[in-house]
Amino acid sequence: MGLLGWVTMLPLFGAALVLLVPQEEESIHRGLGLLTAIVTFVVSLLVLTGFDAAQAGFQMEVNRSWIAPLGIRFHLGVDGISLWLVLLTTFLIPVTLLSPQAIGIRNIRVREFTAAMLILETGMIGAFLALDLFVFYVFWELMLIPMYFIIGIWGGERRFYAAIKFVIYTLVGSLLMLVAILYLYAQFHAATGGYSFDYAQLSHLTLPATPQLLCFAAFALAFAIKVPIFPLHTWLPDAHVEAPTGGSVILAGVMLKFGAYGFLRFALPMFPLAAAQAAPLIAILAVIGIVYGALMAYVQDDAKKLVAYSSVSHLGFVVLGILTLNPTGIQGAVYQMLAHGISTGGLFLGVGLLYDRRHSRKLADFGGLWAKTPVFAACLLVIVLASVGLPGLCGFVGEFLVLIGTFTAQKLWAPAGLSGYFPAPKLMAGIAASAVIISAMYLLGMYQRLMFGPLDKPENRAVRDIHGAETWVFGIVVTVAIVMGLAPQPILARSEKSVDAFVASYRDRLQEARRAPDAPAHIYPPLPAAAPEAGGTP
Amino acid sequence: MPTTYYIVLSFVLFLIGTAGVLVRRNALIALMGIELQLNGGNLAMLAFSRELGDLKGHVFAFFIIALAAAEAAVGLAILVALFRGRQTVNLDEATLLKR
Amino acid sequence: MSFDAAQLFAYTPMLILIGMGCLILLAETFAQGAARAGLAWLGIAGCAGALVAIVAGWAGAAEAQTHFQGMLVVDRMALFLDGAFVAAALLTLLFAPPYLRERGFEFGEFYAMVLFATAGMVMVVHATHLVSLLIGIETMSLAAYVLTGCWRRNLRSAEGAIKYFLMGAFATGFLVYGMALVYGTTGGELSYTGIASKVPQATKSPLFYMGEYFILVALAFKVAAVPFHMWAPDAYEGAPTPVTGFMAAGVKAAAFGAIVRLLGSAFASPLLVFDFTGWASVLAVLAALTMTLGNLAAIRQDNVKRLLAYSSISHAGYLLIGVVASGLGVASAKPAVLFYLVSYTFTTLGAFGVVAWIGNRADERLFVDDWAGLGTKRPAVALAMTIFLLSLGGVPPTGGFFGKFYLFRAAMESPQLYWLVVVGVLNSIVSIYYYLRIVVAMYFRESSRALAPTDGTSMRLGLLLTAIAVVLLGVFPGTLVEWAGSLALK
Amino acid sequence: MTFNLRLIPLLPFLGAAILMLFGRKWKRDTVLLVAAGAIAGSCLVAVDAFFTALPAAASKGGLHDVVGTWMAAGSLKIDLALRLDALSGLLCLIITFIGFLIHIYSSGYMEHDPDYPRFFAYLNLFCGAMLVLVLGDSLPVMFIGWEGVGLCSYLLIGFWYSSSANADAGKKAFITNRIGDLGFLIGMFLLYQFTGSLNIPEITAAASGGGALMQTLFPGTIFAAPVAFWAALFLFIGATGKSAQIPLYVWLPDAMAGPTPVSALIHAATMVTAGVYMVARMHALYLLTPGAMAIVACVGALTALFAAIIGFAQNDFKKVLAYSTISQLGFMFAGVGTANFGAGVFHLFTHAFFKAGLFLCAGSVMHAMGGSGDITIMGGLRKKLPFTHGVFLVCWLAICGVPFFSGFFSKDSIISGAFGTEIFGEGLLWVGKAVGVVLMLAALGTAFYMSRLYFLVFTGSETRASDEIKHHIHESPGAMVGPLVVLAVGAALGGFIGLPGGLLDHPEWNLLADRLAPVLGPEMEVSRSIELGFMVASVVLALGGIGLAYLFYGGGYREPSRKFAAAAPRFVRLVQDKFRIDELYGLLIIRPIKRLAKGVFFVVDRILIDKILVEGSGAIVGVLARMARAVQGGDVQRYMAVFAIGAAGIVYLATRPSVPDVLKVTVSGLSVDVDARRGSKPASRVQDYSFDFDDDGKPEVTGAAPAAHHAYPRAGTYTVRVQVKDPNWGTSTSLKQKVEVR
Repeated sequence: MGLLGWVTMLPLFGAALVLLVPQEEESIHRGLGLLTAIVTFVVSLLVLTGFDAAQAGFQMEVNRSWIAPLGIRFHLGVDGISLWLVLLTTFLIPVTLLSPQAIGIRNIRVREFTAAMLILETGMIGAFLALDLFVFYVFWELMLIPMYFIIGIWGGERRFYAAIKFVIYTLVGSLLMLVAILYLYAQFHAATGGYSFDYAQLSHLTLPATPQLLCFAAFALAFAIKVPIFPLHTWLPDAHVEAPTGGSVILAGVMLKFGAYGFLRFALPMFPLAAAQAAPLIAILAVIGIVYGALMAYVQDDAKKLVAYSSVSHLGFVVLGILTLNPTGIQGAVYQMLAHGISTGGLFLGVGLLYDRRHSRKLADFGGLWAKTPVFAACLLVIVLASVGLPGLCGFVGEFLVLIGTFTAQKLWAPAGLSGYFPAPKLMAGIAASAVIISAMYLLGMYQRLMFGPLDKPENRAVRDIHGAETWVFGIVVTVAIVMGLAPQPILARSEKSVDAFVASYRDRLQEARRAPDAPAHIYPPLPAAAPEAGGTP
Repeated sequence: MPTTYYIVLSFVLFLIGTAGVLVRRNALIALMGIELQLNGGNLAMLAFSRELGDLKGHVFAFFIIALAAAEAAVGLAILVALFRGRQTVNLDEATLLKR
Repeated sequence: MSFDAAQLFAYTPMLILIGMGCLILLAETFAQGAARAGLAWLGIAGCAGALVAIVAGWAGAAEAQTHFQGMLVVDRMALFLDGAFVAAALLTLLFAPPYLRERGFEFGEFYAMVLFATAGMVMVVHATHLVSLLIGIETMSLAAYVLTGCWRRNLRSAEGAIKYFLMGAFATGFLVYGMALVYGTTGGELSYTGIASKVPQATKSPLFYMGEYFILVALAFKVAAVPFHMWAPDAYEGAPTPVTGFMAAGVKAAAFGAIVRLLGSAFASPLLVFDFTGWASVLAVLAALTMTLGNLAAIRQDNVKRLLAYSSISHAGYLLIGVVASGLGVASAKPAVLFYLVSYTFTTLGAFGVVAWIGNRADERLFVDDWAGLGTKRPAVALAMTIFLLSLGGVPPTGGFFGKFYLFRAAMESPQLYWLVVVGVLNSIVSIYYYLRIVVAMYFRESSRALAPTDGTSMRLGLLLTAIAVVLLGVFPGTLVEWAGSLALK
Repeated sequence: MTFNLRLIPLLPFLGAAILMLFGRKWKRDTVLLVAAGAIAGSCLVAVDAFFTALPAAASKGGLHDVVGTWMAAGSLKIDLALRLDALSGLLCLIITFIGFLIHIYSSGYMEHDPDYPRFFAYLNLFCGAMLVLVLGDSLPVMFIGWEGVGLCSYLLIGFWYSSSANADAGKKAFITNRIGDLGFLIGMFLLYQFTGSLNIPEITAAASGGGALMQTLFPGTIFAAPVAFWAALFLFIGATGKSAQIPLYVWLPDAMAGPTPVSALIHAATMVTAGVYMVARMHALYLLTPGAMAIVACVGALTALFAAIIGFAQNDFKKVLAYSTISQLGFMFAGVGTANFGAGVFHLFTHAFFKAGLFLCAGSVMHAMGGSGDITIMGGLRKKLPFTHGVFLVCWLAICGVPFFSGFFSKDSIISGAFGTEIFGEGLLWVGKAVGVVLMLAALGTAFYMSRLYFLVFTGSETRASDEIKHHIHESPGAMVGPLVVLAVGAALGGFIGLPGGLLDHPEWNLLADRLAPVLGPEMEVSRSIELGFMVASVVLALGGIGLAYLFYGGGYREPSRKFAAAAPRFVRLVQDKFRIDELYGLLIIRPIKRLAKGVFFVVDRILIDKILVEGSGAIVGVLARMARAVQGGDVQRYMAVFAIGAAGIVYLATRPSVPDVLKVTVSGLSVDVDARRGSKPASRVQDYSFDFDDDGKPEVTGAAPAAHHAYPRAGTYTVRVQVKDPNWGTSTSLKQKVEVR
């Protein structure tokens, strides 16, 4: 199955095992789930150690026939971008499972919850690693179901609404993406005579301008909803708020990244011309999202909703960074994805812990908790500051690189004849950078209302500081946040080659597409020597 | 007489049958309408068969007759069951299942 | 012209089904009380035998062989669908006995009728002649009418049966009249190949078109395509639940088999397919209407059985996309339709199986609210139902997803159908919404009401088999695709 | 030259980490040992670096220490590197030395605080961050410290978290700082874009070359200016935030909510001077752009005067000192803004001592007064707090600029530098003089309000407080007094490191300028007459200010002060309310933002997207669904009617005449090709076509082909008529089109 196959499938096997244990044995479910997640993490570390940073392309590929008649192959591979996202996933899942608050206050059906989380993990890892569009789509949808259940079963008051909103929103995008995938498949056949869903092959297909724009729109819609880009974001506050802590952590920590990852892996490289046309619009929306999300977070009085809106803002940076289409911005975007996973994951864990203790998320119900929970307060402070983007913590690096990338976007692109590609880069960077102010306003405001001020509410007197497994959870998150802030280079170094290659090939393909925008669908650049594998069924 | 007349007649039969099924409330009469439809088909089949000098049409007509009989048998049985439950075979009263 | 009895060997499955049906009718007169349960097992044995015969005949059917002066054909498409029908019958026979016993109408005729209906379906897909088509359709339909109404004491059953019967007979009128017109305008042709050879001259007459579309309308009725669908919700709701599943799966599949074969041979001429008046355009519009209306009507439906009935209408719409694509010359459309039919058969039978399982004689529990808390009380059944619903909604990794994927993939090869695929995809989203309503009830809500399901070992077995089949079809569809595809290569 | 510079910030960081992790369970002495030990160690390393290693390396860019690559992405590469030259070394010494003193002082001041370890952890963290700020070799590394000190300031202001006011003040400080940081970031981006580096030496080198940074940015707009101007301006915005200049000064007075040692260390001696340090550090950039320099100088001067005026009417001990700090920082900016970098840094140095001393005195006084800082209830403390009084006296004289105390030298060099500067070219010549005049007024004001403070607190015969408080007044413990005395010595004698040597024909006596020369360039040459003149003038101003204050407040509130307050009550009130700038900001910026955000949240998110778009489309589907179900009425005969209508409709659709409706005409020369089509596609059904190319009723071409070709005999305009007959139904259609052949 290959190392990647194991990383992908281990959680699924673990989930099956968990489901086989009788309902009553909750500690076994927890233990088994955690064990599986940790083993998966260890295996993913093997992927990391085996990863060759000097190589730009995909590594450790697993490529087995799956549905031969349609030319569908179980094709996985890792490059410098997906590597870290997989590690983020395999890291966050055990941390979440370790957290006693993961299930939230409806602490029922531990078995199903654990299994759902593990199935979710398989879906996420698989989607990050998939190099076959069919496989990608299957894993992409596979994520949806467990998350739907996690929100719907263990969620809060309005969980039905949130769960169905989440599913419908996501499906609207992803099903149209499916249509585009099928279109590509048919066009690939028309251009080469072969049948393939393989990313490596389909990404060489250059479509004429109009279909390219339509396909890009379909892909971009799916990813924009996932990110989410303003104004497609309204599912997010609902889903995040209603989801149990574990769900929110994974939703914000990992699942939102699929939107950005999708842009980077699929939407941009496969439709270079359309992407270049649409980029100004998306970039503007991203900037609006940054400021908008931050402003919305500023006026929330529900801690979880605040954090949810902060995600809209932070993910805006990711999209903006990707659209700079220069290595600095994209590296920043990748890093921001990871950092956001850690910091927002930590924030949700923190808010979840408070909700568990107090059964309230209203900021007005808290105050002065520092006196009661000094250790937790300190941990949360680090996480909050990481989210604010304080230099030296993980949040800064990504934001900084993205902003620099944005600020200098035009200059780097001018030689390629792409001047004017990015609208008013300095203005955009400036507006985006204003989020550093607003994020401090809302996050410190939240922190203050939780931790500072008089301890005047009697319920808060009984709140207990973190202990046991909670200490580990927060200790780990805080440590990672600090280490990632001080030493980002090991991470950046491993994604560097892939990002550089991405930018170079994007430039190349864009020039080709610009040369003859209306040329019929053709293959550019030429496929590698091995001919496309034809499926059995025409 | 030209075959066309027979075809027109068969179509008229078919239409009368259709109208009967559609407008009569009594299920038995609706059943008769259906028989008329089938017979319209029969007539057309026979007319064509005769014009073409081809026997297949005649054979087909026999099949249709048999089929009509089978349908009548099943249909009447169902009607009986319906009547037992409701004491009526009026179709517009059988609206338990809707929406 | 001679009757060659050896030709009958090619139709062993059908003969086994009919023979076993007769045997059950005979045995029925002797069986009393508990022994009646054995009748179902006779039927199951018959189905198993038929399955064996189908498998045995598979290799020899690589090339199509016609028999009885072109009345019937044996080819892989037919055998493939035969397998689906027999599997549907078998599962129905697993679901039915506990259901019938609980409701007090366990008669041997029921099982015999299931087998006869199956035999009719087999005939429908083997037919290459209008006469054999008519006979097959009627055999199947008459048995289906009876099955719908067989719960005689139940008013809904009788009402469903009379509606189904009247409309079915009405459609038969159209069918027969259409056949007569085709017969006349083609100069006396009744076999598919004969009709096809006379199309250019026949199109001189508008009566030919009328005949063609009367036949299509009658078949569209059988698959419950809009606007000929109106019997379906009522009949499906009225029929005993295992029958509903059988009808939704088997009858629909058989009619689709007939449509595919008829359109693929008798009416395959480009003169009839293309252009804005060709059946490709007409069926494309029907497909869009069918999907949309079926899904829309299901959204606000609280009765699970009726909801599934509407959903089955919408699935006919998806399948029509494949039929149209096939007509437009997409080679992979036919296997896609076939695959979809198989996965749909299992899914829908499983779903109705759970509906049959959950109620009892006093309390059918047909409403969505009645399903609350099933996820806690019976996690296994709830899981199975979830799998079926996800499959119906087209969510991976289920057969329903792959079927839809395969179908849309085929349709995407024809630029004229892009719009239809988009409509289909949008419809899928709508459909997920109402399928998930049931999931919501099962898992997200709790209920203190006690659960007294019909249950029964054979039912459980049936649910297990269908659930496994649906998942396998989603995860490893390759083999079945190859089987389905092997008939398209010709 | 490399040196283990990383030890300097690392030691305090380690101290902070250890205290945070384990400090809670330790005894106070252990905590103090770790905290003070860390900073003392850091101080020793800094001393070693500055005095032993630096002289050899001073001309080669100072000491350098690369820890590793911090981040590299694309063409951007940032090393985690530190550099110690005379400028940063001086700051290091100030930070570690005063930091150490304040640690000692705090051990007494915070003695009874339950959060003792946390306090010292923060202090250590602050020192570490501040050291990173000054030592950072590149702007981003500097930015780590820059934001780090902001964070510590936030934490320490809100140290007594259970009071909302403290927490608010902390947040305000952080957010105001962040506004500045936005400017700092943009400044960095500009520099990166046009120099390709964020490394300070490289930027300095690029600035010395000038070229790239002198390109015009935003040409053709009203914003057209050289890159250097914008970069310098944005960096300066960062400085106004950190160093509490107009318009971002508002946080500093509120920051006095923190423990007094914090005010002394962070909000007087070190952090707030970071902006000045940064401008000095980037002097090469600022020298390129007189415009930006003028802005710096003007903002500095205005702040100096403005804050001094507010200082007149404040009644809180620490608030007065806070405004004084703002004012003094204004002096420093005026210094660096007039290219008199050495003087600015010199004032930074002296200010660190006397202001730290003043704050610690404030702490001591408040300690004695039971925590109250209200100067209206003080008075006559001279005798009760003799040590504190002595130290305050020295520092007071220093800040007023009384000759030979430290402030005298530094302030004087700024003022005379402002008059003597030659940096401003055409059109900006007035700046130096104007700045100088404003600064002199500010110096007068400084002398006045500081004297007011002194007289009201220490002179007079009796304390105006309640008896209970009076009873408790006592001198502070040794741990607090010791550092005070050291600071007083610094405040008194610190000025001598920057003697105006040129005036005495011994330039080498100006140790500071001598040391800083390799970094900041040679000291500014100011003509002897100007320098002497302003020295005399400033002495007069200082003494005048003191005298005026004595007149008003000597020994308590005197008649003139009451008279003045009665004469212009509204003005006094306005000054007391700090010109209501906070309220203005609230009205103009904060409240509108909040309202806007709330409004947008409801209008866009709740209503527009969720209600109208999401639920609206859901509602449409819902209505359609109801309609779809309504059709299913239960009457089987209606069903059959629908069936029949559907069947009839399909038959009609399928058999209706299929005729072309468009003619596609292609003309080439005299011949035409006509193609009859339906929509854009040819009809596939069999039709009979007759083409009449000249519309004379006699078709030229007939047949089943939908296209025909015809050649006209001569040019002209013809009408083409095509008759299409459907053999199924016998219907016919005719299409016609005009054709022009040439």
